[in-house]
Amino acid sequence: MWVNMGPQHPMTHGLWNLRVRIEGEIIKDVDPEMGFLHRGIEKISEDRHYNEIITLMDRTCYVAGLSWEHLFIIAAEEALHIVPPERAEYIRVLSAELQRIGSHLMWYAAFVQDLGLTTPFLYGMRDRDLILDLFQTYTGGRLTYEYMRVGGVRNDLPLGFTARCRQVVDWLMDRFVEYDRLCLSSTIFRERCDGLGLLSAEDAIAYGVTGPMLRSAGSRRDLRKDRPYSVYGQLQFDVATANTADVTGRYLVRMEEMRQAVKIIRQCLDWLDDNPGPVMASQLPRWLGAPYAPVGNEAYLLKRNYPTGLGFSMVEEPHGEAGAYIVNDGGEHPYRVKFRSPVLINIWAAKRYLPGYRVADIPPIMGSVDVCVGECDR
Amino acid sequence: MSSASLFSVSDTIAAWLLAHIAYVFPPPVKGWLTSGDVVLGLTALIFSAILLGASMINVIVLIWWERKLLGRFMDRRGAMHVGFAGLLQNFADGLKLFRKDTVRPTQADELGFWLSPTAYLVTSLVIFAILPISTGWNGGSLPLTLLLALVIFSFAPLFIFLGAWASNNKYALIGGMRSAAQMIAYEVPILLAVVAVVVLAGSFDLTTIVMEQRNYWFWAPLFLALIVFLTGMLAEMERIPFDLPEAEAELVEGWNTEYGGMLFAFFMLADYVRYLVGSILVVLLFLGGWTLPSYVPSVLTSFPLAGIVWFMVKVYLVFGVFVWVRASLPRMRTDQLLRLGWMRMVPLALLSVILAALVVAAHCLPVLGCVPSMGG
Amino acid sequence: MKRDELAASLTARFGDRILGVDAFPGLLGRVRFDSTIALELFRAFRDDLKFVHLTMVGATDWVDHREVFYVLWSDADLVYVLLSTNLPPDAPTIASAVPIWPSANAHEREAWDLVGVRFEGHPDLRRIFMPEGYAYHPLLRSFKIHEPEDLEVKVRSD
Amino acid sequence: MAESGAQAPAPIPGTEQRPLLWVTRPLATAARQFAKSLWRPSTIIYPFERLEDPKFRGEVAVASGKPIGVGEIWDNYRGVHALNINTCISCNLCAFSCPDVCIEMVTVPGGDPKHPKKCPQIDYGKCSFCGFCSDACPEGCLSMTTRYELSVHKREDMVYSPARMFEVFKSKLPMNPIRVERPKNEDQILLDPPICIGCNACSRDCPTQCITMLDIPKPTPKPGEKLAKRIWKEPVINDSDCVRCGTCISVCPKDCLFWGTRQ
Amino acid sequence: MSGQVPAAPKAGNPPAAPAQIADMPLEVIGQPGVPFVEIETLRAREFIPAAKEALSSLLKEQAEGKLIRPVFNWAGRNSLFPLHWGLACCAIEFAAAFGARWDAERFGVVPRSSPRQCDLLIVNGTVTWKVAHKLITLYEQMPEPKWAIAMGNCATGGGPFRTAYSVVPGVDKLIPVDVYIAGCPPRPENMLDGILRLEQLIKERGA
Repeated sequence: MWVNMGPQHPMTHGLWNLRVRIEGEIIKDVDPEMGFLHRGIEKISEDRHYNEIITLMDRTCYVAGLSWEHLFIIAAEEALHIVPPERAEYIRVLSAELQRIGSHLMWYAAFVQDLGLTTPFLYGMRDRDLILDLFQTYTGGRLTYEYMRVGGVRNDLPLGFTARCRQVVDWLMDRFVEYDRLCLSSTIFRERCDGLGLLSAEDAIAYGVTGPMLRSAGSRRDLRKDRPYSVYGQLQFDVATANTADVTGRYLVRMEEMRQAVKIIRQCLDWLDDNPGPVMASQLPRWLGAPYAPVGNEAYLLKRNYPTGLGFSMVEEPHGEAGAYIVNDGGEHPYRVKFRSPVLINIWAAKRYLPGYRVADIPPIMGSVDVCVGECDR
Repeated sequence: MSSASLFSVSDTIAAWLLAHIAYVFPPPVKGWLTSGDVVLGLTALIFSAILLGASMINVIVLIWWERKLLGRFMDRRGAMHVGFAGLLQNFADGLKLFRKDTVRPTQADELGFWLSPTAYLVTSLVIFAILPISTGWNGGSLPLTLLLALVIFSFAPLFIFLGAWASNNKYALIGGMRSAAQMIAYEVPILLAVVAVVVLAGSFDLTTIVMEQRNYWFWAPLFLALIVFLTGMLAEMERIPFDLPEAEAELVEGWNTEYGGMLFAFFMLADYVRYLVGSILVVLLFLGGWTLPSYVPSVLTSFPLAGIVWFMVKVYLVFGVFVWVRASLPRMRTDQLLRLGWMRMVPLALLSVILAALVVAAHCLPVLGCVPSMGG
Repeated sequence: MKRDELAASLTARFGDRILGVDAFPGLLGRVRFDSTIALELFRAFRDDLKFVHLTMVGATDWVDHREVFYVLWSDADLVYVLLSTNLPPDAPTIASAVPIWPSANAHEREAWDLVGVRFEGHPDLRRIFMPEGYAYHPLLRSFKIHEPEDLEVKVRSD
Repeated sequence: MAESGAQAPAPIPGTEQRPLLWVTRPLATAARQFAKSLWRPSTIIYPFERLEDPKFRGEVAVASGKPIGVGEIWDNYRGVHALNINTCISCNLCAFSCPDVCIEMVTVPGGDPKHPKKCPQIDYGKCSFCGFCSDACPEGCLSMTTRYELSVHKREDMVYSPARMFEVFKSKLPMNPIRVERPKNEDQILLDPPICIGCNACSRDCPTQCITMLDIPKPTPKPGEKLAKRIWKEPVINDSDCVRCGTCISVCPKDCLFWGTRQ
Repeated sequence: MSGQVPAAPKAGNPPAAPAQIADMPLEVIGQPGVPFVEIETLRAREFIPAAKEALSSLLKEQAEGKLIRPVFNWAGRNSLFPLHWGLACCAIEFAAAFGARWDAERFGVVPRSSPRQCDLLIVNGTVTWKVAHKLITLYEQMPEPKWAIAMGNCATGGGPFRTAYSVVPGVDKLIPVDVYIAGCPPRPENMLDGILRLEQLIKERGA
């Protein structure tokens, strides 16, 4: 019997449909159906100036907007041959790591609610609001930031931000203990999660699964270590791994990643305190868009030499490895923008890790994938 | 303890009413109207009305209590803007649901779709007729009140399954099947735990069971039975660690997926009626009912209706425990739930029966001083 | 591994079917190859060069051809490499990489859906984002999105 | 078990907590939170309390009374625009910079009849609150305030006319204190002298009046050579006043003005 | 109480009374000479729809009164159950509004998962053409009285994506919308403000 779970289903946390073939309670086959939120972001990007695409990046992954801005910015700077100042890089890494905590808190809230435990949803959202407050302080937005620009970031951190940020992450460190008490210390939680959704490292690599799902299988693959982009090479942190390859393992990896993110954030804050400087590269062409108005017409296009280039970047996003590929054929707009969404592949690999379990196991297993449909469908 | 009882109050009201009504009628009718049978009939009616009204109000306050408590567990406030502290929120919900359109899916079975919510609510409400609230404040005093209450309590899966099947929805059907399986499985540990109480009290009559607790409440010797009974009640009431039939994450709303409007309100009300009944049973069986320990100063027990007040306080606190559990535990899976029921709860319940027997035996040993009233 | 070594080993094996190994910022290189040797090349990359991870499959619509590119990751060398091949625009067909890397499945469905590249041997080549039966491949350059003015709902306060 | 179960669940490294007596620890955690939030949960009673209120200004008392949170978050929030009509120079830069094409320049009273004054009108049904327009505004007259309540019954009410945004400006809401400084090394507007016909269009339409038409010497025609039919004037652009709005480029009939860097 | 429950006319009998009543305008029913239901023609199977019709028309008559209507209006506007459905970015702020800091449950707003139990559809995100008919189905599954809120710019007018090939430029092309909330995404306070505005609307216009 094929059962449709979605697109309006509390389990999906967004718009996608999981078609499940069940025999009794046992799952025999699954067929994820995506595309309900396909907004044509790659197509719209071909009609926009580079900095204007950033507004789309926030909405591509709405729980990790700054991570996706970072991804796009790295690729765009490569394609346009622009080097940002180092302080901007540090601010970007700080933002990306704060965003990682925010995204994982959102995941925690949604995942535990799937198990029927409603309290941590409230705790997770409450503590995520503190992160969003920090973002609002320096970017001006709660969920859609439009903060990074090609060649730097929009503005420097406001005064007193670093102290406040330290206060918040200290407070969050205590909350992580509380989360573990609510979940890991609960026999029912462990019975629901242990040994579910097993996906070995070999299978994960073959099926393209990345991020916490891969690391929970014992793999130490983390692009921040393996291929240090931005200033991650200068920061000290560990790769969070687990060796159970199941739902509990993914929970542990994400919790440990949040603690490591706090570690990175503290280092970034120390560096930022000591090293003032510019946050925007000089000599930027005005046709990039904001903060300049991209005033262009035919005359402007004809009398100007544009650089051409290809940009490619991979970023360890909270959900997995996200990629961007930009073709700059010498124009105001990119010729082609292609994104790799980790969530699309992670969901699609459900064909591998879902069959054999029961219907009641679908919410915890799919919850541990951390689905963000916006970036999956783009 | 007040000497008034619910029956005497309704009897007084009925007699007063009939006397005034009969005043305008000629003597033969007047005589018939004031005869004992008519008064008794009207008494029964008034009695039921009072009971129904009181229990409904309690149920609605119970919903409010849960929302507020749950809010505090979750670091938020819960309903607070409708009425004082949100007290009127649930009345608004009920009125709105009453006003709302009720849609029956075209494929649904008509009779079952309409019948099951009503029957579910009615059977749940019937239990109130035999539950003693305080001395004399119960409807019927039968020798087997406890068994009768539990029997009526276990009608529920029938109607839930009927409603789930009738609404012709995959999610609802799975929810209904889970509900039936779970309720039937947890009857056994509940009844065994009750057996322990009965062994200790020596009676199936709830009033007697409460009166037997005047020396000490039964939760102390029967702690195991209390745990088993609470767990079993959680499963019977389908509350959170065991709310598989309504598991939101996999079955949209469980067996009431297709129900809206007044029928949904019936289901909700009946659920909370069952929560109330479950809490009352816990209080009656293990927490001494309306009695208070003897060291409590008599000021606290001598005001009018003190029994009912203390009883309700206990009931709401017990329900608070249920809410606490809901706020801190995730949901189980069907197989784990059944395994917990059969492999953990049944042995524990058997153990508690043995414990109860030992306690009774200890009372009867001459060395320790036999207490005949313990029913051994 | 260096780009020269890669180029040498590939040329030794595939001859002139390897059209070139270019530099690419941040990557090991960009291998341009003839689409006829796709499967053998993929197999060589996975088995011999240990590029176990297929990261991205995409396609670009150029004026006179359609380019399909693959991004691979090597766990041993910690590098990315980009393979790219050109297909004729009227019948863009290439062998599917699913037998080599199962993760190509979703990527190739996406490339078929958006750019209209047909992958032969794909087990389940359906549209993934657009509804089944949609007539266009939206990321082709010939497909124009609406101008904002087309949709303008003229509303005006006061 | 799943067929993919290549690894059995191994004991997890000892960072985490093991279950203790079934469920006692989560129960205790919830009870602790209950005790903490009994008096004052971290809820903000929204219509009566607001995060931007002075009482929350210094610190937001979220998380059960423990004062933590972000203080002056509100000044930087990007909400409804405020427009100072008086200083607006109708340069169109906000409309150019809008990625969502939600700004339309509409005529407002106050301009001279030949050159009507145009100010931005924003449709909040399309605006994505990115702040690019206020970044681009050269005069600082368009900025974003902290007002966020924007729910309406009718779609038409979402369009904010210049007058309405001027009212927002007059209400003295906090506006974004963090402004992006104008770039110092921007492109300049250059002139292709042989093409110019001296038509005065650029100087006439320049919103900042920074273009002056200067006379140039009329060359003496060589015998047989025909002089171009033109006015013998050339625009000279005052760079310090120029806001780089490109109006001159777009009105130039001969495309003789272009962006570039002066050597 | 629409045509979901049609009373099948029996063969040989005149058309059953409930069907007639359903066709009559509401003002006619209940006037002298027009019976509610012709009891004689009722069979057991037809009783429930007929009783429902009679009850509902009675209720509507009563609701015209000065006393009942404000009460139901008060109840209706103070207990709005939105559908638990997340589309895109605004769904995150929708969830945040139910979080601890804003706690939309204070107003009696409790999200339900089944459209049968909802009376408010909050379209919180971009609606694509692929999901449009599902949105309409969900809206139609909700029983009357019902309202819809377009939350955020994508639902209001397509937002930044309205030029794309797959996006519905404004959800009011599919379903009637009562309140629009601007923002990209709107803050949780803004969403609560929208709900309060809807309550105001119900108070003014009636349920």
